[in-house]
Amino acid sequence: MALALFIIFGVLCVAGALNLLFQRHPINSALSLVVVMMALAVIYWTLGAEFLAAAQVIVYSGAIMVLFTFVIMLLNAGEEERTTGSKAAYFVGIPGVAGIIALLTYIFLHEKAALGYARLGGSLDTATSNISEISRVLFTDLLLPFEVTSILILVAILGAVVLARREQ
Amino acid sequence: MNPNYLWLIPVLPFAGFLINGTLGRKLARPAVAGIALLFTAIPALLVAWLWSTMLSTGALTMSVTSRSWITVPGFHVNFAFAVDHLTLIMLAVVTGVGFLIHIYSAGYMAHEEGYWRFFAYLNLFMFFMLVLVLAANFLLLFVGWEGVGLASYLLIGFYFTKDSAANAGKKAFVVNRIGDFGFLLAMFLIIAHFGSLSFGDVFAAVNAHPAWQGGFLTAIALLLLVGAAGKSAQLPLYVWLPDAMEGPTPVSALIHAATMVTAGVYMVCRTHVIFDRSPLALSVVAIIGAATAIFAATIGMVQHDIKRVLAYSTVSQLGYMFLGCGVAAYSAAVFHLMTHAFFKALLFLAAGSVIHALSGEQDMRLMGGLKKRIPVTYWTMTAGVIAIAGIPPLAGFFSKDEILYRTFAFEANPMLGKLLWAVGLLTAGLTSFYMFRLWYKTFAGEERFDEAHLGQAHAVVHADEHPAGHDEGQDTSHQGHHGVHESPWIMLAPLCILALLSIIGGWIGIPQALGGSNHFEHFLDPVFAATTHAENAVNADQVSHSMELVLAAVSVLVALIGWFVARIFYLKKPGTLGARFGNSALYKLVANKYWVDEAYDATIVQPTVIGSRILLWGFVENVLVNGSGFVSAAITRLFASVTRKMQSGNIRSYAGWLAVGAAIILIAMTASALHIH
Amino acid sequence: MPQLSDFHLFLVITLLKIVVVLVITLTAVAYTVLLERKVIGRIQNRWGPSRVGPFGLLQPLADGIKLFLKEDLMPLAVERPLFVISPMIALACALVSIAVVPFGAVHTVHGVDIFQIADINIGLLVILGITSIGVYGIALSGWSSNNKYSLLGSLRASAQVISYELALGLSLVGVVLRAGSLRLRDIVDSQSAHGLLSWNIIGGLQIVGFFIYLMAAYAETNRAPFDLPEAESELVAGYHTEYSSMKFAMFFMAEYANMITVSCVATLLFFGGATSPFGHMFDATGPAWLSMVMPVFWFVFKVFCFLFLYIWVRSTLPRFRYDQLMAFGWKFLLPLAMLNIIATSLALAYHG
Amino acid sequence: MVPIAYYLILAAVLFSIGIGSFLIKRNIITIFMSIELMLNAVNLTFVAFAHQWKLIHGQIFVFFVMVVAAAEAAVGLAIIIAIFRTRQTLNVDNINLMKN
Repeated sequence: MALALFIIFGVLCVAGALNLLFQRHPINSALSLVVVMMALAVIYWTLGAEFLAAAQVIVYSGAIMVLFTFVIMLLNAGEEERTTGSKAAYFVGIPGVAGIIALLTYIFLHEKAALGYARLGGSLDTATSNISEISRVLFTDLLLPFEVTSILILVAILGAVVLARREQ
Repeated sequence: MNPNYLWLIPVLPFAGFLINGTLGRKLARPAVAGIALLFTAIPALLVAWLWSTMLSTGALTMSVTSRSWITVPGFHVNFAFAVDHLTLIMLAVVTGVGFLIHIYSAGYMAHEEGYWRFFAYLNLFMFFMLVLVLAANFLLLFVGWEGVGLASYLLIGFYFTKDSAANAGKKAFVVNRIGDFGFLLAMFLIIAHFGSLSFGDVFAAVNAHPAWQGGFLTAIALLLLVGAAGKSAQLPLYVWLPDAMEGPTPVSALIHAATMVTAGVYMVCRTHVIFDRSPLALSVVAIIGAATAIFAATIGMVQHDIKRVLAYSTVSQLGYMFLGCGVAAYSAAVFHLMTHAFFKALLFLAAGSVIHALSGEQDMRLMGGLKKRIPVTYWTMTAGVIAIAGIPPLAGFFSKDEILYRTFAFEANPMLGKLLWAVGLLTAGLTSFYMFRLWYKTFAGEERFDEAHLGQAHAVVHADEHPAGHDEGQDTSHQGHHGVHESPWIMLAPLCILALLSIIGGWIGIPQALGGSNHFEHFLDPVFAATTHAENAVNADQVSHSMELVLAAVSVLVALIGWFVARIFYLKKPGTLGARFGNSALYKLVANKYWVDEAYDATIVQPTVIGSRILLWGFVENVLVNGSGFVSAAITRLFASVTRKMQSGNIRSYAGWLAVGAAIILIAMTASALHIH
Repeated sequence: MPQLSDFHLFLVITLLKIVVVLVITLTAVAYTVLLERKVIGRIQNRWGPSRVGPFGLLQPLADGIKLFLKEDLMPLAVERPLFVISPMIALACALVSIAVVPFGAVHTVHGVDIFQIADINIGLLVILGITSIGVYGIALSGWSSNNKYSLLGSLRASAQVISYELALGLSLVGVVLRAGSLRLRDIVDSQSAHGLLSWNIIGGLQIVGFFIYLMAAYAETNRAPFDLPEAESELVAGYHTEYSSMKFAMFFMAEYANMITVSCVATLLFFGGATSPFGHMFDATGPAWLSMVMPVFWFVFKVFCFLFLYIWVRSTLPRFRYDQLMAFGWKFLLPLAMLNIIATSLALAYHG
Repeated sequence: MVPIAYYLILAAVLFSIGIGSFLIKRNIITIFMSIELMLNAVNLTFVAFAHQWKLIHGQIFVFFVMVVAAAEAAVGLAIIIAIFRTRQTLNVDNINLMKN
C-alpha cells in the first residue's frame, strides 16, 4: 500500500519535473511544477508530515505558484526560442546530471539498510496531529528564528512593492 | 563615611560633565554654572565627611575594591580606590581649591562663548584628578593621569580658534606623552618584577625585601621620575607649562598651578617606598628639582606677561617640591604642595582679576598704579605675593623653609645637600624679587595703560560689556568702552578665601624650632613613617633647633633682600635695571628663556620633521606602501585578465560553474565516505 | 459479507459514500439554482420559473438537458489543453472539499463513519488548501481563452481570491484556537455542549470572525457583491466568456458547489455543525433512527439558511468597485482579523 | 514499508532535473521555477530524514524553507517584472548587461 502510494506519486513527481523541463511554454512548466508539488504533498503525508503537506499545498501550490502563473499571464510570456548556448547546455548538462543521479542512487542504495524504512502515517504522529508538536518547538525553542523570518517576509513584501512599482 | 561610597566622589563631577556636555548647549548660563558647582560642591562635602570619619575612627587607611578590571594568568588589576592621609590632603586641596575656582569661573567666564563647554571640561578634569588621587593601583592612577592630560589639552585649547592656543594645547599633549612613555615603561617593569600594579602589593613586596637596593628599583624610580617630570613641568620637559597660559586664567589656576601639575609630586610621594631604596634616583630628583627651581626663577625675572611670570614661578615652586622629595622630606614637599596650591591659585585668580579689570590686557608694561582702582584684588594679591616670597608668618615661609632646612640637613649626601640648599636659597631670593617686581609693576607707579582703548586689542577674549554695577572705573570712553573696574564679588569671594588660606595655611606646620608642633608632618607620619622616622626624625633631633632657627632667619633675610632689590628697581628708580642690563648677553639669554624652545626645535622637532619627510614619506610611503599597492594591483590585473574570461555575464554559465563546483564537492565527499567504509 | 477483508469493506463503503454525497451535492447544486431564481424572482416581485413541472421544480432538469445538448464551441485561438482542463479543475476543487465535511453525528457501519467521507486530522487545512487550488481553474480559463475580457476577468479573480484568502484563513484562527484542533469533528464537538449558547458565533464570541469569514467567503466564491470577475456590464461574462455547453455548465456548477461548501464550513465552524441548537435537550426522546437523522437535518437546515442568505445578499447589494474591493480586503478585513486573533488569544490566555 | 533510500533517490532525481532545467531553460521565469523545484527536492530529503531520526526539527526546517521561498518568490518575481519593463525580454541570453 505504502509502496504503491510512493510509486504512484513518485512517478507523478518525476513526470511533472520532466514535463517542466521539456515544455517550452512557461505556463505549462508552471502547471507541471504544481503537479510536482501536489504529489510531494502526498509523499510528505505518507512520511507523517501532514502539516507540511497542507502547508505545501497552501503555500507552494496555492500562493507561490499562483503568483508565478499570475506573472506569466501579466507579462504574456511566450514560448522560448532556442539559442546556441542552450545546445551546449544539453550536451554537457544532461550527461553530467545523469552521472550525478547515478552516483547518488548508487550511494543511497548502498546505504539502504542503514537508512531504514518509512512507516505509513509516520512515527512522529500523536493521537491528533503533529501540528501541536511543531508549534511547541517553533514557539519555544525557535521563537527567535520565527520572528526573524517574519521580519524577513515583511522586508520582502516592501522590497517587492518597491521593485515592481512603476516609476512615477 | 562608608568606603563603599568613595566612588561617588569622582563620579559626581563626571555626572556634571555628562549633563553639561550633552545638554549644556541648550541650558541657560546660570543653570550650567549651577550644575557644575553642585557636582563639585558635593564631592567637597563628601571629602569633609570622609576626613571627619577617618579622624574620628582613627582609621589610617580605607579602601574599596569594586570589581576586577583586567585578569590574565599571573596578573590582575582591580578597580580599586584607597584613601590614606596623603590622599586626604590631596582630596581636600583638589575639591576645595577646585570648588573655589569653579565659583570664580562662573564670574570670570560669564561673557565667553562656550560657557557650557568650559564647565563640562572643568568637571571632567575634576573627575580624572579625583580618580588619580583615589587610585589604589598604578593603572587606575595612569587613567586619571591621562585623563587630566586630556582635560588640560581641551582647556588650554579652549579658545581653539586662536592658533597660539591650539598649538599650546598640542605642545602640552606631545610633551606630556614623553613623560607618559616613561610612566608606562615603569609600569611594565613593575609588572615584570612584582606581577601586580596594586600599590599595596608592590610596596609590601619592597618592604619585605630589605636587600633590594638600587638595581631595578632605580630603573623604575627613574622612569617614574620621567613621568612625573613631564606632568609636573620639570627640566627638561617644562616647556609646555608656560605656553599652557593660553588657556583661560581659572584653568591656569586650577590645572596648571594648584592641582594637575602637582600630580607628579604626588606620584613621587605615593611611590616613595621605591624611591627610598634608590639613593641615586633620589639624588636625581633633588638635582632636577633644584635646577628647575633656579632655572625657571631666572626666566621668571624677565618676563613681561603677568601670567607667564606666574607660570615660571609655578615651575620654580614645583622644583622646590621635587627638591623636597629628593631629600626624602616628603611631608615637607606635600606641605609645600598644599600651601602652593593656596597662594598660587590665589595669585593666578588675582592676576585674572587684574586682566579682567583691564579687559584682557596681560602685559605688565601696560599696567601700573592699579592699587587704588582695584583694591580688593590688590590686597588679596599682596597676601599671595608675601606668601610665595617666604616672609613669615604667611604660608609659603613655613613650607619652603621646611624644605630648605631638610635639604641642608640631608644626611645621605651632606655635600649635595649643602649645595642644593644654596641653590634653593638663591632661588628663594629670586622668587621674592620677581614676585615683588610683578607686584610693583602691576599695582604701583604710574598708570601705563590707555584707558580709552582698553579692550580693543583683546576684543576676541574679553569683548562683552560688563554689568554696570561692577564698573568702578570712570567711563571716559566716548564709544562706550569700559574702563578699569573691580571684578564682581563672585570672583572676589574666592580670592578672599584663598588669601585667608595663604596667610594661615602654613600655621598647621610650624616646626618645633619655632615653637610649633608640626601637626602637618605628624598627620602624614602614617604614610611616610618608614622614611621620616628611620632617618630624618633622628636627624631632626641631631641638628639643633638653633641651627634651624638660623637657617630660617637666613632665608627670611634673603627674601627681604629680594624685596628691597625689587623695590629699588621697580618703585624708586624704574627703568634703571633695563638700561643697565637691557642689552647684555646675559639678559638676552634669560629673556629668550635660554633658547630652550629653539634648541628643542633644532635638535628634536626639525630632525623629526625632516626625517619623516625623507624616510617615512619619501621611502616608506611612496616606495614601500604605494609600491606594494602597485605591485599587488598589477598581479591582480594579470590574473584577472585570465580569469575574467570565465565571467561571461551569462547567468546560465554562472549556474553551470556553480553546478560543476557542487558536483566536485559531492564527488569528493562520496569518495571520502566510501573510502571510510 | 464475510468474504470481504476489512480493507475491501472500507474501500467499498467509502466509494459508496462518495457516490451518494456526489449525487446529493450535484442535485443540491441544481436546486440551489432553482432556489436562487425563485427567491430573486419573488424579491423582484415576479414569479420566477414556474412552467416546468409543479412550481417549476423540473426546471433544473430542463436546464441540464439544454446545456448537454448545446454545441460545444472550441474557438480557434484558444490554448486547447488548458482550455479544456480548467473547468474540470474548477468543478473538481469545488466538489472535493465536501469530502472532509462531517454532516451528521458519528455513526459507524462496519467501523466506517457513514456521515463523513474522510475524517482527517487537518480537515480545515485541507479545505483551505483545496480552495487555494481552485484559483487555477479561473486563472487558466481566462488566460487560455485568448480573449481580453476573459483575461481581465481571470486576473481580477485571481487577485481577488488570493487577497481574500488571507482574511478568510485568519478569520478561522479564532475558532481553531478555541477548539485546539484542526479536525472538523473536534471543532464541532467543541460547540456541542449547550446547543445554541456554545456555538462559536455566540458562546465563543467569534461574531467578528464570522463576519470576516462571511465577507471573505462571498469574495472567494465570486458572488455578489464581489462578483467583479464576471461583471456582465464590464467584462461580458468574465473568464467564462468563451465557454459554452457542458464546459460552461461546469463553471456554473462549480460556483454553486463552492457556495454550498462555504456554507458547510460556516455551519461547521460557527454554528455548531450537525448539532442541535437545543443542545442535548431532546436526546433521550424519540426512536434510535431519529437521533441519527436529526443531526443531518439540522446540518442541512443551517446550510440552507446560508444559501438563502447568499441569494438574499445578491439581490440586495450593488457591486463593489475594484479598488474598493481591494481596499476593503487589505485595509479593513485583514487588520480586523488580526485584532480578532489577538483578542481571542488574550481571552483564552486569561481564562486559562 | 518503503526504504528511506527511495525517498532520497526521488529527491536526488528531482534535484538533478532542477539543475538540468536551470541550465537548459532560457526563460527567466522557468529558471526561477526550477529553483523552486530544487528547493522542493531538498525539502523532501528533510522530511525523509526527519522521519528517519524521529525528530520534528527536520519538518520545522522545511517550514522555514517554505517561508523563505515565499519571500524569495515575491522579490524574485518583482525583479523579473522590473527587468521585463526595462529590457522587454525574459530570455536570459539577452539579459547580459554584466558582460564586459
